[in-house]
Amino acid sequence: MIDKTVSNVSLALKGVKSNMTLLLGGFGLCGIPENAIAELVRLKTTNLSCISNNAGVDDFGLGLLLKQKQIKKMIASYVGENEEFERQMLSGELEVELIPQGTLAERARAAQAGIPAFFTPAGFGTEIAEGKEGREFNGKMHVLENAFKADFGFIKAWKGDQAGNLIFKGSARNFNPVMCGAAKITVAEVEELVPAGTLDPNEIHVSGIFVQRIFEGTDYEKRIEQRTVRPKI
Amino acid sequence: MIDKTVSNVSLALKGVKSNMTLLLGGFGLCGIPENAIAELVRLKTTNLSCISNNAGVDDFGLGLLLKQKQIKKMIASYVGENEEFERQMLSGELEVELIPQGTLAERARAAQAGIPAFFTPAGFGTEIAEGKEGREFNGKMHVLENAFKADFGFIKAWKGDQAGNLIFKGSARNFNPVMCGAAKITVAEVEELVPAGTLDPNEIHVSGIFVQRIFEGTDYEKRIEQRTVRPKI
Amino acid sequence: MALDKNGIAQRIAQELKNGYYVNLGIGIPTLVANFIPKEINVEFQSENGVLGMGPFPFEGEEDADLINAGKQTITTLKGASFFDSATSFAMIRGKHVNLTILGAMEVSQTGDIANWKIPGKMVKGMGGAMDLVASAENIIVAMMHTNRTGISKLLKKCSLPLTGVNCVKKIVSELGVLDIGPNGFILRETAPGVSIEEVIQATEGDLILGDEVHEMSF
Amino acid sequence: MALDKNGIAQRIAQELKNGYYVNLGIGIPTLVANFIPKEINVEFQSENGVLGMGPFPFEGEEDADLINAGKQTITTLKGASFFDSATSFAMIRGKHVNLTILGAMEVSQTGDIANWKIPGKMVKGMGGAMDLVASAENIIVAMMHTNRTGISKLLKKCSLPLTGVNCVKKIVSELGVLDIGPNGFILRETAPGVSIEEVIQATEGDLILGDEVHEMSF
Repeated sequence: MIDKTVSNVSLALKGVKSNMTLLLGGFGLCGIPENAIAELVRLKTTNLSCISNNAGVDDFGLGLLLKQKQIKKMIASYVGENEEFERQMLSGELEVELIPQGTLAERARAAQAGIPAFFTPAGFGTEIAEGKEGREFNGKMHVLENAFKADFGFIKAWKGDQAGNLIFKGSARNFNPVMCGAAKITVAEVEELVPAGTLDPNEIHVSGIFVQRIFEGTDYEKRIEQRTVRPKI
Repeated sequence: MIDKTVSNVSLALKGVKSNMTLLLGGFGLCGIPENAIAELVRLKTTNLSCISNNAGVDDFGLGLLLKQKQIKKMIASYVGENEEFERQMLSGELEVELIPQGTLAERARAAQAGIPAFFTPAGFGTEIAEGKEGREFNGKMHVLENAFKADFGFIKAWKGDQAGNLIFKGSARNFNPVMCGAAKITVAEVEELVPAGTLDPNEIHVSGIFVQRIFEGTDYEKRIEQRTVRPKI
Repeated sequence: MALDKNGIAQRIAQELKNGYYVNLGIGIPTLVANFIPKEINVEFQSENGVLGMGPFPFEGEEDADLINAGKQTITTLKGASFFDSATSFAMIRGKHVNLTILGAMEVSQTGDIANWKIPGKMVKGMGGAMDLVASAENIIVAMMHTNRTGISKLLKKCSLPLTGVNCVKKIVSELGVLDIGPNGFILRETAPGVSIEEVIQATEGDLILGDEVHEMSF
Repeated sequence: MALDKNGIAQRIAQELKNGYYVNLGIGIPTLVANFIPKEINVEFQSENGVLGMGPFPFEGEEDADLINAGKQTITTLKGASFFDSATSFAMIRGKHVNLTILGAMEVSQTGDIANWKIPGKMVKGMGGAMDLVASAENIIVAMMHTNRTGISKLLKKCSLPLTGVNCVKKIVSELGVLDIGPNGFILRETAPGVSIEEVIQATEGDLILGDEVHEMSF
């Protein structure tokens, strides 16, 4: 067994520098790498390019990095719910590249899987396809999209073991598995870290081979963006 | 819940006709859809194009279809261990297209995922790449490969539920998950069929949306090709 | 009288067929789930990685790890499954999701849709909409026929940046049901109490009357 | 004296580094697993969907659902995981597997390898070999230097259909260890009792002597 554990978030983020490109898992505030983001805030690394489906809210998630102006460029599919983001974008301080959510997922998966480029129908005929190769397959136009390239990937899982194997919970899975192994170094933080051999090999969502460092995170807030309920009847 | 259950293998294969293209899961004899193959033998459909990593052995797996000369074309990555196959291939009775195993898996996954084509480094500079587009990415040459197109996909899983959700066991998983949803109709046979709600949504390997028909198979032989053991000490 | 949001949702619910996997966009489309006929089995897919979505949780039972694409807390039903985002869009791109219902700012008579960006003003992003509209066999748009100042949103040509081209099949607005035909919008149904003339007035694009334009029935 | 198969495997095992994920081909490469130094942690990947492969099972404990890429019954070690074939080749193509060890019928001095087809005679297929050689950063070939009639298999140019081009980095044969250099094979080590002259004789391709050619040590 190849041991991937590091003892704390500071060791987990060793080597993170300004001007790097980061991949960050999560959808909205669900399944985001809270500990890694908190450490990035402490490190004050700047000029970061962040690839993540969303950009957090004003006071949580990637919003914390935006507030400190650590992000130079945001690559995302949806960036609503964040006033500071909107301000920085409209003022031109923040570079923003919006890409279709499925293309975002597939470009990460392509990076993980050694597929340098693939065709997708998403965005053909829109400004997203400008400057990209278009090609017809089965009577339908498609756009050629490239795999992401990133320095670090920050992943949040539910359980993990020493070997870096990961299991996710509910919809907190989202972009996390596809971003594992898509950057040069993948750092996974988990709610519960267990010894190798504890997890059923059949139930593992992501194999440890895609993870370089793993640690047990602390103080998860797991904030809910839209608390919607129905009355008990 | 959308119920995908059919009561037997005969209903599961309704609509299978001669000249069709089939995707079949399994690696060697591990995780092959034994019941579907047995039914194909009974149906005596001919001129089939079969996409499967291997072609079985002389008296089991796809070898049973070869014996009855039901297969016109075999698309596989490795076809050793089968004398009848070799005879039919060398005599020209059987058309054979050999493709790299990873490309086979990815072409199935592409079909499942609505990706019509992708670039892979596998096979560049070899006869496999002849007539295919080559392109350089990151200083390395790649080959453009297309998604498979198939009429039926035959899948074997360990457990499944009414909704078509599947769980595989050990290395019997192999090509089965990536072939789900890659053909017009995906037929899953399982060792144990349980009511919807029985399987943990977090532990499902393939969502029922990729499966059109599911049934509980019978009389699994699960033959071992190479029984390798070590002495108890 | 023009339909309200629930009315639009209720009319769209009639388009659902047994065995459909359905992706509901944010806003009016979400309300469609409340009007599914009992005799019909459908499953709702949420592109953040849930199939078999159920209603909102009972108060106190919210789970931060279980939300829909609108970031709302949800529940799951029997037969549900969770998966990653690449698999989710495999379902969408691979046409395994049968029907997509989403909102729009503008739709053109050739089926183009714009719903993700107002240059210089609102740029929230397309989320999964571009994948959904580029892939779905069957797309129904739930939208208001005109904006607040009465200007039509059913146009000859969209003025806003596009989300997808030639993809919308059907529109349900507060005024009626329209299909996209080869020569423009085709009016199929009018909302209760809305005249054909009112729909014509509210539609900037070419509008053709269907063979038997009739009032919606619920 | 030339090495036997176990000797080749033992020498290759010295190339393994702590933390390596390794894919072992069928034949001699499989034997490498028997010679891993105790102080080193490596994990074996089998392209049919197993990471963390262990030794063969004890008699009576074979499981038909647990085999390796050679279709042999196996076991798994702590920290193992199972996955589908697309994920397996994501590991390979994505360069997550650090080292590939495989057999060859021919290798050229530019690193081309042929190991899947003898036209008109043997056509078993490439299995995962084409993906492995096209992707791996580090490829070691375990092979016999010559065929049974003494004809060299280390060539200027392969005569058989290729499996991959410019990909082999290192060869361990019964006669020695050779790297692929810009101008041909580079002899690094000789097998115990084998002379440099013998290696030169057995190599059809251009052979350059490394800086310090020495005998292998075990």
